[in-house]
Amino acid sequence: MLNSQIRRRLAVTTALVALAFAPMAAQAQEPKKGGTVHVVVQPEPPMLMQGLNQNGPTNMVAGNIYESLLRYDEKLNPQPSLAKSWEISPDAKVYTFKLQEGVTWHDGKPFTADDVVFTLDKFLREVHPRWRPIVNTQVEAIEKVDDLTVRITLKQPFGPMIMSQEVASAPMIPKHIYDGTDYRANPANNTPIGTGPFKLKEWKKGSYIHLVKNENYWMKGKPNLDEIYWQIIPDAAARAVAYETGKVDVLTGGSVDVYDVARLSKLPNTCMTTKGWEMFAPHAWLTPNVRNGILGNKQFRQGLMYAIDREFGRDVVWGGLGKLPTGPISSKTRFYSSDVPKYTYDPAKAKELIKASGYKGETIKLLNLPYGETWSRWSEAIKQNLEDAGVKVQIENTDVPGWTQKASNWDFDLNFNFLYQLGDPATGVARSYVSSNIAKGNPFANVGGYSNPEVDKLFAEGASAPTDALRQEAYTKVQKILADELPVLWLLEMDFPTIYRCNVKNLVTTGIGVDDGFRDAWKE
Amino acid sequence: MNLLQFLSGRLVKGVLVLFAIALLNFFLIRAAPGDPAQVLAGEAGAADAQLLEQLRARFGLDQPLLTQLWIYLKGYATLDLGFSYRQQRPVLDLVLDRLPATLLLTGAAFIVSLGLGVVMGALAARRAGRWSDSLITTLSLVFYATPLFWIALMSQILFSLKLGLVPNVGFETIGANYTGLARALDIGHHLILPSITLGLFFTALYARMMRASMLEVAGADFVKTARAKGLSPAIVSRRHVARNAILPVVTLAGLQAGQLVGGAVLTETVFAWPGIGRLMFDALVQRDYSVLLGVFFISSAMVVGFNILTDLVYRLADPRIEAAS
Amino acid sequence: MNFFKRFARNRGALIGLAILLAVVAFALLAPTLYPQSPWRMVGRPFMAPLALDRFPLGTDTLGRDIASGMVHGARVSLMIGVVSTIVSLLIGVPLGAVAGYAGGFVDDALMRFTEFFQTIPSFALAIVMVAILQPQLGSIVLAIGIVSWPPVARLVRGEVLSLRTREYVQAAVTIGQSTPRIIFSQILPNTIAPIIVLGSLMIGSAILLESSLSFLGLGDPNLMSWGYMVGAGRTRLIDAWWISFFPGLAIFLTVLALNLAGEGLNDALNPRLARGRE
Amino acid sequence: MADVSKAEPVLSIENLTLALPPLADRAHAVENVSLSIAPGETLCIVGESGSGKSMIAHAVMGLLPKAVKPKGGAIKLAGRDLLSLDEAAMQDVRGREIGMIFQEPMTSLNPVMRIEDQIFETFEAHGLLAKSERRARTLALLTEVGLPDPARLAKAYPHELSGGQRQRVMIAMALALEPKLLIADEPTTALDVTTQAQILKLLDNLRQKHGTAVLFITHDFGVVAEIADRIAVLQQGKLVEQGTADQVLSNPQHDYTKRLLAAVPSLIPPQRPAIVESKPVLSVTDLGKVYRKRSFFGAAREVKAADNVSFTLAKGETLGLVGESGSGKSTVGRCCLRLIEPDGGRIMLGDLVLSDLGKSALRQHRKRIQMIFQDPFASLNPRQTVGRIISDGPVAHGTSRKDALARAKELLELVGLSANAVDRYPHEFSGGQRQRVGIARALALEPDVLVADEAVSALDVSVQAQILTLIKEIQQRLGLAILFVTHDLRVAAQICDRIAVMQRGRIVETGPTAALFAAPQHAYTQALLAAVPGGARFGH
Repeated sequence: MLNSQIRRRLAVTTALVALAFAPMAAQAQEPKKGGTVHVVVQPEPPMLMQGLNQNGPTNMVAGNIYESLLRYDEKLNPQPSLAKSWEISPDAKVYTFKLQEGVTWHDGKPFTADDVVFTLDKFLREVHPRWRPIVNTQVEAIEKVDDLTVRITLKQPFGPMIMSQEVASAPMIPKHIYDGTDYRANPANNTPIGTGPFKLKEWKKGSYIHLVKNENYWMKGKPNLDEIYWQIIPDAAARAVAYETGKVDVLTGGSVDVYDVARLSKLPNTCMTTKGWEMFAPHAWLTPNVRNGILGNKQFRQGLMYAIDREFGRDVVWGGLGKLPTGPISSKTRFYSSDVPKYTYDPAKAKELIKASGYKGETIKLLNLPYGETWSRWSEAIKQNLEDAGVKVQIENTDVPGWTQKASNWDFDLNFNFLYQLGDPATGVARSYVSSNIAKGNPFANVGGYSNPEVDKLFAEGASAPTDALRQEAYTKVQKILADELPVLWLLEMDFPTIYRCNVKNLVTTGIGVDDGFRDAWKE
Repeated sequence: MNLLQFLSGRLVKGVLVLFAIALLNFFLIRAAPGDPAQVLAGEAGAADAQLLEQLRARFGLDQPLLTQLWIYLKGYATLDLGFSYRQQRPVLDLVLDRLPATLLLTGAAFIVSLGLGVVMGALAARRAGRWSDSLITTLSLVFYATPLFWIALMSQILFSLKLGLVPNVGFETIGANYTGLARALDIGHHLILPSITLGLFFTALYARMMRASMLEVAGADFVKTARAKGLSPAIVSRRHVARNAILPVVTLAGLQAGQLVGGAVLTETVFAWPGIGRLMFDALVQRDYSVLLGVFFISSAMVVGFNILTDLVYRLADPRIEAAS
Repeated sequence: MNFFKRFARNRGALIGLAILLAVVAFALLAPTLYPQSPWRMVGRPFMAPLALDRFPLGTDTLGRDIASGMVHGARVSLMIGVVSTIVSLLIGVPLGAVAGYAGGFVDDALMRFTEFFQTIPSFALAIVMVAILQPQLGSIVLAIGIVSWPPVARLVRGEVLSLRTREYVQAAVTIGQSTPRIIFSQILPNTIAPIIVLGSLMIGSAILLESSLSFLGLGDPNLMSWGYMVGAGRTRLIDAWWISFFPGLAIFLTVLALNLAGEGLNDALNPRLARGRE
Repeated sequence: MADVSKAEPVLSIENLTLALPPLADRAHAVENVSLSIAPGETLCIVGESGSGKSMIAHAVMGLLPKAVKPKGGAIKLAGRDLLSLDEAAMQDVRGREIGMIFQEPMTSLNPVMRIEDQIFETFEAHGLLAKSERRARTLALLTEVGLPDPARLAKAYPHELSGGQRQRVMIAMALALEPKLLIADEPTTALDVTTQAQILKLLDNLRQKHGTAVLFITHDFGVVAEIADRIAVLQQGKLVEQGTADQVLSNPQHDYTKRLLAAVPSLIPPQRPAIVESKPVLSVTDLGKVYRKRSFFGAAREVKAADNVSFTLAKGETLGLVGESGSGKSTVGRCCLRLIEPDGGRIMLGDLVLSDLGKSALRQHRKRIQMIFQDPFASLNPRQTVGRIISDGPVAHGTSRKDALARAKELLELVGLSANAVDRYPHEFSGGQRQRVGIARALALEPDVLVADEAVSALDVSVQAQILTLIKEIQQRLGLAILFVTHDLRVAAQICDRIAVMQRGRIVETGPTAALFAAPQHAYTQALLAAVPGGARFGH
């Protein structure tokens, strides 16, 4: 019964997906060929070999060079990319991907199922921290069926599997270059070879990365643009000025100070969008270290939540961008539930709760996230909020490695953080709350130390339940519990607006946004 | 002592200084919290213990400290400044890539500030007590007291954004594909703002120094001799006063070379100038030890080299040195 | 009394002293003038100066009163300037004195050491140190002190070296005074004047250095300093110029005042050196 | 001496008054001074420091410091009033019509220019001679002033020349355009006696050859006697006496002139009581000290400042250590106190081997040998009171401050100052008074031996005489042994019982003063004695 239902739904999906390009291509205007687009990238990516590095800037540039099996639209529905179509078996354990025909690597070698198997079974299993847990715990086998068909067999149903083939999570790596080598020391890492619409022409360190059109791209007629320059400008204000003076055409999310967003988006011929972040749906919060005295007290944590003026944070610190979250799951992604206890800014109530919790004036160390000015401002505002409620706070500033070390070794009282939801609560959300993920050494694990068997159980159910309805049920429950217990203090569903010249079209077409590459973009 | 002895003496001293700098930097950076593996893992947005271990083994971070130091020093002796796993390139390549930009920037700033400073200081001294002296003295005080980054930002906004006279950031117009003279002009155009901003503080410094030095030399006996010969004031002040007064300024300028590299960190960051100052700051933020150490080393070597150069200039300009040393 | 007369003859020095006194007065009166924390969000963000009488200098990105930040910042900037200068004096003076007095190998070794510190790009070293020790008041002061001492050591050494051969110091040797006593009673008192002058200039440099560090995000997050304010406001320079303008101006004026006063002190303390002013 | 007939004067200064700035110690640097110089004549202006003699020279040259302004009178050069000329006209006068030589040969030449370039300039400034001629003329000039190898010297830089050679270059430069008047401002004061004698001789020869008038500024009557046709004596800016050399030197009219002349020490040693033979208080044996210029590579340069120096000093005796600069006399003096550590040899204070003592033992025994320094301005700590300066010594050796201060008062009176000077600071005293304080400091420790290092060289003659008398008195009273280091043979003649002559680190001759002056044995001693200026008039 169930199986047939799924099959039918999938069949429909596949059909819809196959048609997906038609409406896109038929959009108001016919794309124009040619042209150069200048985009800022910040900071300079350490490397462009996306299999080995998934830093934000790496993804942003490498998304044009590498491709994965699937893309995801703004509603997070899977779309074909290197996989032309796919099928999921009725027991939700076997995934079969049909590959595009006539795809070649940038060096001219054909792209085949061998590459896919090598990538998913060997390369990424060894080096990719996001794919590794999935492939090690959920996957039974990855096999080549024929040159253009790959089959993945799961040990048990795993809902997020279909969401895991995004380009940063599973970029296809050329087997003929990497098989049998020391991946990280392979000299080819400097000259990345992918199947994507653009190729690396030149990387002038500290200055720019120059990508040019892949003439042999498998999708006929794409890409539209001739070249892309990724400009490296380290100072946020200088980036804003560079846009104003016409030196760059696109300011990617987070590349300018939030205060500049409003000003810049009012400039003539300037468009702004917050789309393209649905897959990642960054969720910002404060992690209380529940091991540390008073922070283990639920009442105290609730007091903190009432003390923080989250609206001020959004409106003043983040320039009005984003939405106040209600719980662990972003309202932009799937399985969100609004049926949870809510917190509003209420200093009086905060004082009351904090007093009742038995707080005796100990100093709370607030570890700031070293990702720029805005986060510092937010720390300062929250510090002031908490002090107004009678809590003594001391801000600690550090650099990225310092933060990583302190966060991953649990050396903090309150820690700022923001995590990607990765399209599915099982991969992007559960990791911060389940007790099995309390481990030192990873700043994105459950660093606060919250542990609740009930929550563990519900997250496990959510991951492996065979239907979305069942999954939703588990997730609704867990959201309710967490919003009451506050293992973390959710502050903001963040928006990272992309600012660009209006004559750059089709810039953001998927739920991954600019990171999915400029395949469809064109310039008027 | 002849030139060769002098040079070899200075070189040996320079090498010792560099050795000490290498040693200091190595231990300084090792004392920092966090290691490169954690940074890489942190920025990847996900990390597990296995990844961290893989990375640490790659970086040789699992070796004892002394072994790491020994490997590091051995490498330096052969100009192998290590390998940046973060950028997947040898450090020397990275630094050499960026070095020309920094040399251009600091060189231009140095020449501009020294030239301008000497001329301003000399003018002020010749007109000591008059309004032009007051103007120059006041101006140099103002430059001296203004924060470098502040000037950088202000001039960026005024000259680039409001007046549109010069580009605000970068080394050249990207994508313009200029060649030859056009390219040189384009780079020169980009160079104006950063080099002047960086040079302003030093202009002030040299102007003040030159003025004081001129006034001091003006009281020297040989100046009286020159005037007693019936030389015109202009010749006295150019040939006798300025030529002697400039010597301590050159010495100071040589000593200031290190500060110039330091100032380049700020300037290059604000103006997105692709030089080693920025490479250094980026490397620091990213805890790319090998690059940071490499840049430290190269910039110190630059300063040492520069000091030798100014000593050499000084030697040529002042015949007394040979006898004294 | 002669001292003040000579000092007052330099008009710039008087102006500098006046500015300095004003800054010090603001710093001392900060808790009276603005009893609330300068971090407190008290108004709408981005209010221009004089838009409301309550905020003569406007408000910043979070709606904090800039005037309050300025007076509280004066305390911090002055404190960091003075304390770090004291730190560098504490390193530089003994080192220079020992090098200058001992001469020979000790002098050589200590001067190589000093030269070594001068060769390292000092601002870069300050960045490294603050980053390694984490940006806190202590580490900032220490870093500034550590990169600023070489000129002190060189000055003191030079002075001591020339004083050491002075006949009154030789006389002290011949009458059998002990070395520490000679250094402390015969030599150091005579180096005080140039040290005071240098010190006043160094406070200015220290304030500049601190503001540069803050600009790069390496300031103490719990202290309202001018450098922090400039850094925090720089991204809004175009449409909310006042946020970084006023603190920037304050840094500039204070450093300028210290330099002017320093020159005046120089004239007053070393009358023979104050030439070229006739 | 030149024929000083009634020719038209080259220079005549009429009622010249120069005003000093408002806060100076007197209103006028020079007041109502009238002088004139005939062609070929040498006029010496004599006076002690601060008398205003240099100001006159600078006024003639138009090179007065900005703060000093001519207030009245005229300076006429061949009838033309120089004070009324503008800067451009004055510029033309300088070098062409008046040449000038300064006191300090070490600093009077531009250190970064070649000698020939500096001479060329003189022609260039006045647009004289073609380029090729300039070179020939330069060489001729350098030859004329008696420089060896002029072709090579012309290419040299000033630091490669000795002091005497530099002063010759200065003279060549001043005479390059054959000016009518040569102004020499203390041109030999910084030179050793033998060099001084040569330069004076050169100047006189040139004057005779070219008929140049010379305005010679000096404080040294010996030099005056050597070179002057006429003499003008200046006291506190006022001209007190003027006349021919003979008149002034043999028959001075003004008290001040008389006093000055009387203060010039004679070269004839006075009769001195014989020293009672006793065990020496200080004996130095085979003292050696070598200065090495260190260099990173290559051979180090060595200068032997003391080479096998031996001498003894008895109680109550004064031994003069005499020599020119660089002879090592000061080094030897300081080695005796171990202010400079000798390389070898033995220094004994009575039975105590001073040269073997360790650091702390040395400090204990330092009080037995004390020193009087040369520079009265540098030898007292400007930040300590006189009382403190004198009492520090005894305090360092365990006396209480109170007792030491009481003793300091007695000592001040002993050296001719009032006891209440203890509370005052050194800058409140004159040079001579400070030197007295310095002597009191040395005496405070009741030493056996005093080393006086050029103790009177920095003082004006009149003060010099007083201090010498004081030292003699104290020696007699306390029975001190004194090692008197000096370059001035006149002073040595007056105060020393025995003299040791040093040359390049070695003692070349020793003997009782009278015997040594009467019949010098060593060629160097002979040369030294012959070079003392004014020897003919003051002394023999």
